[in-house]
Amino acid sequence: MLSAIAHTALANVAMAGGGDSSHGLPAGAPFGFQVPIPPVVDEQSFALAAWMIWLPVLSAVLCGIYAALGVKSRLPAWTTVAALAGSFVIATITVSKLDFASPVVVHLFDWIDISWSSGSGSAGDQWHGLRANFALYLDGLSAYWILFVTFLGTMIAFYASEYMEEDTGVGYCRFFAGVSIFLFAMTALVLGENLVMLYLGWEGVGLASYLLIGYYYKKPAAVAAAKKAFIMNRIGDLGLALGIYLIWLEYGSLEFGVLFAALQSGSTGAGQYDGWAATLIPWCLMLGAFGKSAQFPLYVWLPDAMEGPTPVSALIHAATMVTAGIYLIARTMPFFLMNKDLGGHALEAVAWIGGLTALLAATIAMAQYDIKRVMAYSTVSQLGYMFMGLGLATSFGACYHVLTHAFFKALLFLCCGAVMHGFGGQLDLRKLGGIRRIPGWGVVCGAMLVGSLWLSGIPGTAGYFSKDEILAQAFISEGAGFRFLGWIGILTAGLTAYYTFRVWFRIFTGPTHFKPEESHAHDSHAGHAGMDGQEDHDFHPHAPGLRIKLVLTVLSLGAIWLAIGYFVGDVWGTQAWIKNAIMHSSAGTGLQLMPAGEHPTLFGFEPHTAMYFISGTFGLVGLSIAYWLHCANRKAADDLRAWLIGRRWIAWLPRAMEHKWYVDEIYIATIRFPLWIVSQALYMFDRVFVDGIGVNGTARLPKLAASLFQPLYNGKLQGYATSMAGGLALVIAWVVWVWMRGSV
Amino acid sequence: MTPSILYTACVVGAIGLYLIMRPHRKATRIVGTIAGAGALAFIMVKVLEGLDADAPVPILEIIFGLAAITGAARMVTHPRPVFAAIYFVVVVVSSAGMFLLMDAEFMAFSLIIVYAGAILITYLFVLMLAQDATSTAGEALYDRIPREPVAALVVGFVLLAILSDAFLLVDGGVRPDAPGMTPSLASVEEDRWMVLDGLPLQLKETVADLIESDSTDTTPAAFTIERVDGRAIRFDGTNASVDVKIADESRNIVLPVSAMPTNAQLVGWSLVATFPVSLEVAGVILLMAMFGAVVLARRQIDLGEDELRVAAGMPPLLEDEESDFAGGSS
Amino acid sequence: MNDVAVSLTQAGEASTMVPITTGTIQIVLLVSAVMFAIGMVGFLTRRNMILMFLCTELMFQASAIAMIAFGRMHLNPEGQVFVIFILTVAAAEAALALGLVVLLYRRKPTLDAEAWSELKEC
Amino acid sequence: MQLWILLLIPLFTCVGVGFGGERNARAIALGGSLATLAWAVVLAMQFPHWQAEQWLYWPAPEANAFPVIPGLGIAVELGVDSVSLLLVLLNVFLMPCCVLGSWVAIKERRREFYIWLLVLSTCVMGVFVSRDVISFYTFFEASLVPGFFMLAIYGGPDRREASFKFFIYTFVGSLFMLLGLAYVAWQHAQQTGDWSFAISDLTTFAPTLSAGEQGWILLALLAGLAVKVPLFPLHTWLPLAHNQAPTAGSVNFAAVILKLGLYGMYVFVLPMVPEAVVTWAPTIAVLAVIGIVYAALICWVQTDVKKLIAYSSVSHMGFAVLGLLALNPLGLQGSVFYMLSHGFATGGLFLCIGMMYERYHTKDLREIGGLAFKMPVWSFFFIVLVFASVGLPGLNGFVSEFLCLIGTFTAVPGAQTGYPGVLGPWFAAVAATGMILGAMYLLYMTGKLCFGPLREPADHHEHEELPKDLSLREIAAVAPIAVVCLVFGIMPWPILHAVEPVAEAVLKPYPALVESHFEQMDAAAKVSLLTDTTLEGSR
Repeated sequence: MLSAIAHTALANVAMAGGGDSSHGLPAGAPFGFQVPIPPVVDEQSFALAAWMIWLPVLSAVLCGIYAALGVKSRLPAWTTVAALAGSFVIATITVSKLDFASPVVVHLFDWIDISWSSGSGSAGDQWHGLRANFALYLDGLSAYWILFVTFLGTMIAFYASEYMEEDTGVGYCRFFAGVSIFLFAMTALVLGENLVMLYLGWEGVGLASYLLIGYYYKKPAAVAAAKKAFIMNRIGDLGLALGIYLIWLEYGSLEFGVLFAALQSGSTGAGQYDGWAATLIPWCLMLGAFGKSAQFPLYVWLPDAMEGPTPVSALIHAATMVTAGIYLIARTMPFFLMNKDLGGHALEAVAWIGGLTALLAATIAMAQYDIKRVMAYSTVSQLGYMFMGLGLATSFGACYHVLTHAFFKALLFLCCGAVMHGFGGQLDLRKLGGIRRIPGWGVVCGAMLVGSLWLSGIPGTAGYFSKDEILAQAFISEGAGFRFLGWIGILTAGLTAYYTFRVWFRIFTGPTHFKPEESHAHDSHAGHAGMDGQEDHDFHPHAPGLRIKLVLTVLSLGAIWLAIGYFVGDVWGTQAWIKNAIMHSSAGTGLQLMPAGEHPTLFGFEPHTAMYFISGTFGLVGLSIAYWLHCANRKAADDLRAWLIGRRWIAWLPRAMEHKWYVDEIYIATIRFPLWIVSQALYMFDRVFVDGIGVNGTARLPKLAASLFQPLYNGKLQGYATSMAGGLALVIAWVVWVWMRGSV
Repeated sequence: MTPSILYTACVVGAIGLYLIMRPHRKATRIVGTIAGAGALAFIMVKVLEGLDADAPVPILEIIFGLAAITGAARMVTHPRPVFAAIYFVVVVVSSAGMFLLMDAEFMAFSLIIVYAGAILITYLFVLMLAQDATSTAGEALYDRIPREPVAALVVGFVLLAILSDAFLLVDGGVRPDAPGMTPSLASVEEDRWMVLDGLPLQLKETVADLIESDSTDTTPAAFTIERVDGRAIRFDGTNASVDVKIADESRNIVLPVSAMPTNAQLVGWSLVATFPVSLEVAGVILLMAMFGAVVLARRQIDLGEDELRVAAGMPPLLEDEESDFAGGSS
Repeated sequence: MNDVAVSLTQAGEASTMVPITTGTIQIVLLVSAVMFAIGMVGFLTRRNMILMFLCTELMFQASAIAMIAFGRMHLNPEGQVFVIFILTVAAAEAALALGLVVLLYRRKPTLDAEAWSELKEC
Repeated sequence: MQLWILLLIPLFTCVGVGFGGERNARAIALGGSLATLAWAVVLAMQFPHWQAEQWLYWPAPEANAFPVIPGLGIAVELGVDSVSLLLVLLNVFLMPCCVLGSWVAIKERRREFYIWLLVLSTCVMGVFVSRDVISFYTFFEASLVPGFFMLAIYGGPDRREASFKFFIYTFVGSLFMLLGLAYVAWQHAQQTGDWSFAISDLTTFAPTLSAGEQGWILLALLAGLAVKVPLFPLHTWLPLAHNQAPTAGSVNFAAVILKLGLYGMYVFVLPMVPEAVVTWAPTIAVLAVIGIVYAALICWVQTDVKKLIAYSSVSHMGFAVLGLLALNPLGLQGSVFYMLSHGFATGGLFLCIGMMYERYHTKDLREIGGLAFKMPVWSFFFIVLVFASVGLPGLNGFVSEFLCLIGTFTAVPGAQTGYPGVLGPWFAAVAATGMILGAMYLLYMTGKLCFGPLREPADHHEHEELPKDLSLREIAAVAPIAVVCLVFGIMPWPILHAVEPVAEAVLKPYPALVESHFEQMDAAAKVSLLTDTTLEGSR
C-alpha cells in the first residue's frame, strides 16, 4: 500500500489538494463529464492481478476440502488469512503499478460471449454481440476499493481465527469457506470489467452473506435473518438486473470502457426508448444499490443480519459488502449525471433517501439496547450519509467516508464482538457496565473509544473530516432542498455522537456489573457456556486473546492514521491519494459540476470551513449529553425515560423508536402477509379452478356423457336386452326409412 | 294409410298393453284391452280397406291372428306363470291354424306336437318344480310387477311400428303381385316336377299307375323310364311328361297334376337336397343341447367362499384391489 | 297367371299353387309383427326366468309365422324348412335354458331374473 | 448408424436386465446407462458442427433415411444438430444418476423398473434424434408409456390419479399436435405432389402457408407442446406427476420430459409458422409470464417439497418460453441453455429429495427440517443445487436466466440488435420478479429443510441399509450434477457458441416478419384514424 500511495501521489501532484476544499477541475463536455480514458488491455504487466480473485477461491476450495477431511485444527483460518493477505499484497502491488489516468483491463477467461452476424442488419457492430467476460477493470475506484476490502478482510479473518475457535471442526471450515467466498465475490464485484461480472459479485456477496448470517443455523432467528437478507437483496438485485438490461438495450454493451466512452460522447441511448435510458437506468441502479447498502425501503435486513457471528457483521455488514451500493452508484455515476443533465431527479432522490435513512436509523439506534443492533443501525445511518454524498455529487466525500467508516465501524463491531465473546454472548447494554476496570480489557476499551470518537465525528477524527466533506456539499450543490437536507445531516451527526457514546459509556464506565446472556450462551456458545456459564454469579468473563487485541490495535492505528493523513500531504497523505483515485474514475466525472469558488456560502463562511464548526459543535453536544445521561448521572437518564413514558402526548416517541418505527411490522402487514394470502388464494385457485374445473372438468365431460347411458348398464340382463333391442330397432328403422323408403 | 296413422295406432297399442300390464286393476285392464284391440282392429281394417274391392276378406286368418295375439298379450301380462304357459298353448294352436291356412299342414302339426306336446310340457314341468313358496300361495311379486315396462314397450312398439311400416306401407306393402314376388307358375311347377324327378321310386310308381290305368292289361307290363341327361320328366310349360319304354316301345306319358309331390315331400326334399349341412348342424345342435342339459342337470353347485359367507350371514371378504400394484416407491 | 291358377285349382289337388292374396299375407305379417313385439315386450318386462324363455318362444313363433307366410308367397318350401330349424333351435334352447334355470334356482331359490345382476360393474 | 446404436444400447440393456435376474438388474442398468453415456460422448466428440458457421445436421438425415412406407414418404430419418445433441447428452448424463439414485429405493420389481427407465430414456433420445415427423411423434408418445408405468407402479399414494392424468393429459394434447403436423404434411402433398414427413421438408414448406392456416397450426402444435412445457393453464398434471413419481421418475420428468415440449417448439413452432409466431408471441408470452409469477407464488405456500420443486419447474420453464419467443439470438440461446441448466438443477434437486425421502419417508416441510446438522454433505449438495436453481451467478441457472431475460428485454420494435421483437421490457420486468419470488420460495424450502433445529418424523428410525449422511454411491449420483452446474456456470461459452449458428438459422426469417408486422399494425392504426376523421368530417 505504501508503494501504491507513493507512486500515485507522485504521479498526481496537481491533484494533491490536502485540506483544500476546492474541486478545480476543467469543465467537461457533454453532461459535464471528465474526459474518460479508454481502458488499456494489459495482460502482461498485470498478470498477477488475477490472483486477487483466485486466492480467495483457492482458500474456499481448500476449506471445503478440510471440511470433507474433517480437519479439526486452525488450518482453515490460517489458509484463509494467508490467502487474503496474499490477495491484499497483490492488490497493493497491482495498484502501485497502476496509473489512475489510464484504466487497465485484464482478461481472465471467456464467460458469456455471444455474437451474431445476421439480423436485419441496420445496427452498428456493438449490438451484434453480448460480451461479458471474466475480466478485471482496474482504475482508481476499483483500486481504492480493493485495497481496503482485502486489508479489512485479512484483519477480520485473523480476528475470527480466535473468535470462532469454539467451533473448530466443520463449522470452522464452513465459516472460513464463507469468508473466502465473500472475498472472492467482493473482489469480483469491485474489479469486474462489466456489469454482468459486477452482478456476479453482487449476488455472490449476497450468497456469502446468506451463508454467514445463517452460520448458527440451528437458531431459527439466524435462518430467518439470512433468508430476509437474501430476499431483500434480491429485490435490489432485480433493480440492478433491469438496469443492466436497459443499459444493454440502449448502449449495446455492458463493458465499462465502452459504456463510459459512449456516455462521454453524449450518447443518451440508442433504442426507441430514448427517454427511458436517461430516466430509468439510474433509478433501477439506485434500487439495486439501496438493497445492497440497506437504504430506506430495503434496510430492514441489516439489523437482523446481526444474528451472524460478529466478524461477519464487521466484515460484511459494516465494512465491505454494504458499501457495494456506494460502489455501484459511484461506478455508474455517469448515468446519474446524464439523468441530472437531462433534468432528471435521480441524484436528488439518492441524496434525500440517504439523508432520511440516516436520520431514521439514527433515531432507532438511540433507543436500542442490543449493542450490535445499535451498531447496525449506525451502519445504516452512515451508509445514508454516503448516499447523501453521492447524491450531492461529492463522490469523493462519499468514497472517503466509505473508507473511514470501514475502519472505525469494523473496529466498533470487533470490539462489540470481543465484549460479546468475553461475556457469554451478552449484548444488552443494560446488563453490562464498567468493563474498563476489569483487567485485560484495556485494549478493547481504548479501541472502542477510538471507534466511537471517529464515528461521532469529534473534531480531528477521520470521521469528522469525511462527514464534513459530505455535509458541506449540501450547502454547495444545487438541488431540491439540499440546504434542509444538510441540516438533517447535521442533526443526525449530533444524534450519532449521542448513541455512540451511550453505548461506550454504558459498557465501559460506571460500576462494574455483568451477566451472560442465557439463550445465546447455551445456543451458539455451547462449549463455552458449559464451562463458564452454568450459574450467572459464577460467570467469569475472559479477556480477549492476543490475536483479537492485535487486530483491534492495528485497526485503531489505521483509523488514527486516516485522521493524521488528512493533515499531511505527499506520501503519507490519505486524502490526496484518495481524491486522485476517485477523480480519475467514473465516479469523479461529476465533481466539476461545482467549480471552485463559485459556490454559495454558509453564515458567510466557505461551507467547508463553516461545517468544521457546526458539525463539530453538534458532535460535542451529543457526546456531552451522552456523558451526562449515561456516565455522570445515570439516574437522569432513567428520569428522562420515565418522564417521556409518563406523558401520553410524547410516550409514543420512545416506544416507536424502540420498536424501530414499526417498519418490520408494517412490511409484514402490507407486503408479506397480503402476498401470503394471495399465494394461498392462487394455490386454491390452481387446485379448484385450473385443475378442478378446468382440467378435471374437461375430463369429466366424457364421463358425464357416459353417465347419461349408464342406467342402461345396470347389470340386469333384461336391461341389456332392452338396449340391444332398441339398437336393433334403430338399425331396422334406418334400413326401412333410408334404404327402403329413401328418406326419413 | 299413412305412416303417421300406423305409428299412432302403435302408440295406442303400446298404451293398451301397458294398461293391461298393470296388476290387479281390472278397470285399467279392460281399458287397455279395448285400446289394444281397437288399435289392432283399426290397422286390420285399414289394411283391408287398401285392398281391391273384390278381393276376398281373409276372415279365417283374422280370427286365428286375433286369437294368437290375444293369447300372446295375455301370456306376457298374466301374473301367474302357469296360466301364462297355458295361454302360450293358445298362441301355438292359433299359429298352427295359420300354418294350415297357408298350406303348411306338415309344419302345423309338427308345431303342435313339438311345442304343445314337448316343449311346453317341459316348461310347465320346470315351472312346477321351481315354484317357490309364495307363488304356490298366490302370485310371486316378481310375476306381478313388470320391470321397466315403459322402456320395453317403447323398444318393442318402435320395432313393431317399423316392421309393420315395412310390411304394410313401404312400396305399398308386401304384395304378392309385385314383380318378382311370386315366381311364374310354370317355373314353380317345373321345380316341383323336378322334385318328383329326384324321387325315382315314387316316379316309377306313379308311372306304373298311369300305365296301368291306361292299359287294359291286367298284368302290368315291365317298363323302363328313359332318362336324358339324367332327367326323366320333361316339362314343356303346361304339361309334364315321361318317356317310358315298354317292351321296346317308347311311349310318352303325360303326368297329371295330382302326381305332383305333396307339401311334406317338398319340405323333405328341400331339407335334404338344399340344406343338407344345415340339417346336420341342426342335428348337432340338438345333440349338444341334450348333452348340455344332461351336464347341467347333473352339476353340483360349488359355492364360492364369499357366497358361503353370505349364506352364513357373514360379510364377504373384501377384495384387495391394490395387491397387483404393491410395488411402492420405497 | 290368374287363369292358370284357376285352371290348376279346378284341376283339383294342388291348391298350393294358388298365389296368396295380398290381404292374407299382410294380415298374417301384421299378426306376426305384433306377436313378435309382444314377445319382446314380454321378454323385457317379465321377471320370471321361465316366462322370459317362454316369451322367446313367442318370438320364435312370430318369426315362424312370417317364414311360413313368405314361403307361401314365394311358393316354395324353404320357409317351412326354416321353421324346422327354428323348432330345432327352440327345442335346444328350451332344454338348455331350463337346465340353466334349474341350476340358478338351486343357487338362489327364486326365479327372479333381477336377482342375478353380477354383470353390473359398480 | 451411430444414432441407431445410441438408441439400441439402452434397449439391449433392457434385454440384459430382463434376463439378468432381479438381483443384478440395477448393476446391469448402471452398466448400460454408462455405456450409453460413453457412446454419446464419443458421438459428441465426433460431432463436426460444434463451431460451425451454418446450421447443419450430422449425420445428414436424408442420407441416413430408412424408408418405411415409400409411397407416403414415410421414412425414419435420424440426425442431430448441436441443440439436440446437447439434450441427448443431458439425458444420458442423468441416466446413471437416476440408476444410482434408485439403487436401494426400488425394492420390488426391480427389473421392470430399470427396463422402464431405460425405455424412457430411449424414447426421449429418439425424440431428440428424429428428423422426421413420424418417428418424432412416435417417440414423443412412446415416452408416455414408460412414464406411465413408472408412475403407476412405483409412485406415491396418489399414483393412480397421477399416472392417468399424466398420460391422458399429455396424450390428448399431443393428438392435436399430430393433427397440426399431419395437416402440414397433407398440404405439402397437395401442393408439391409428393408426400414427405421429413422435418426439413415440412419446415421449408410450412411458412408458405397463409397466415390464417399458420395460426391454426400454431394452435394445434401448442396444444401438444404447451402441455409438456408446461405453460400456465396447462400445467396441473405436472405437480401431481412429479410429486407422486419415484425419484428417478421425477428426475426424468423434470429434467428431460419437460424439455420435449420446449424442444418441439424449437423444432416445429419457430421454423414452421413464423407469421403466426410473430402474431401470437405476446399472447403466449403473457401466459409464460403469468406462469412464472403464479407458480412462484404457489411454491411459496407449499408444504410438500416435491410439489414445491414441481411448481418451481412451471415457473422456470416460463423463462425458457419467454426466451424462445424473444425471437433474437440472446433469447434463443438463453432458452436452449435454460433447458440444460434446468434439467441439471431441478433433476439434481429431485435426486436430493429422493435421498432424503429414503431416510425419512416424508417430504412434508412441517415434519422434517434442520438436516444440515445431521446430513452436512447432503445439505451441501442441496444448497448448491438450490442456488443453481435460484440463478446465482457462477452457477448455470444464472446464465440462462440472464440471457432469457435480456433477450426478452431487447425484443422491442426497432431493436438495434437487428432482431426486432414483439415482447419488450414490460414482459422482462414482470418476469424478473420471478427472480425475487424464486429466491423466496427456494430459500424458504432450504431454511426449513436444512436449517433450524433438527426435526424428524416421530416414527423415524435409522435406516439399516443407509448411513446417516450420504453414502459414496449417493455422492456419486449427485456430485456430477453439482459439478456440471458449476462448470456450466463459469464456462457457458462452449454451449453458447455451439448454439449460435442454430439460432441464426432458425431466426433468419424473423426480423423481416416482425418489421412487416409492425408496419401492418401501423397501417391499421392509420386506417382506423383515417376512418375516424372521415366520419367526423362527414358529421
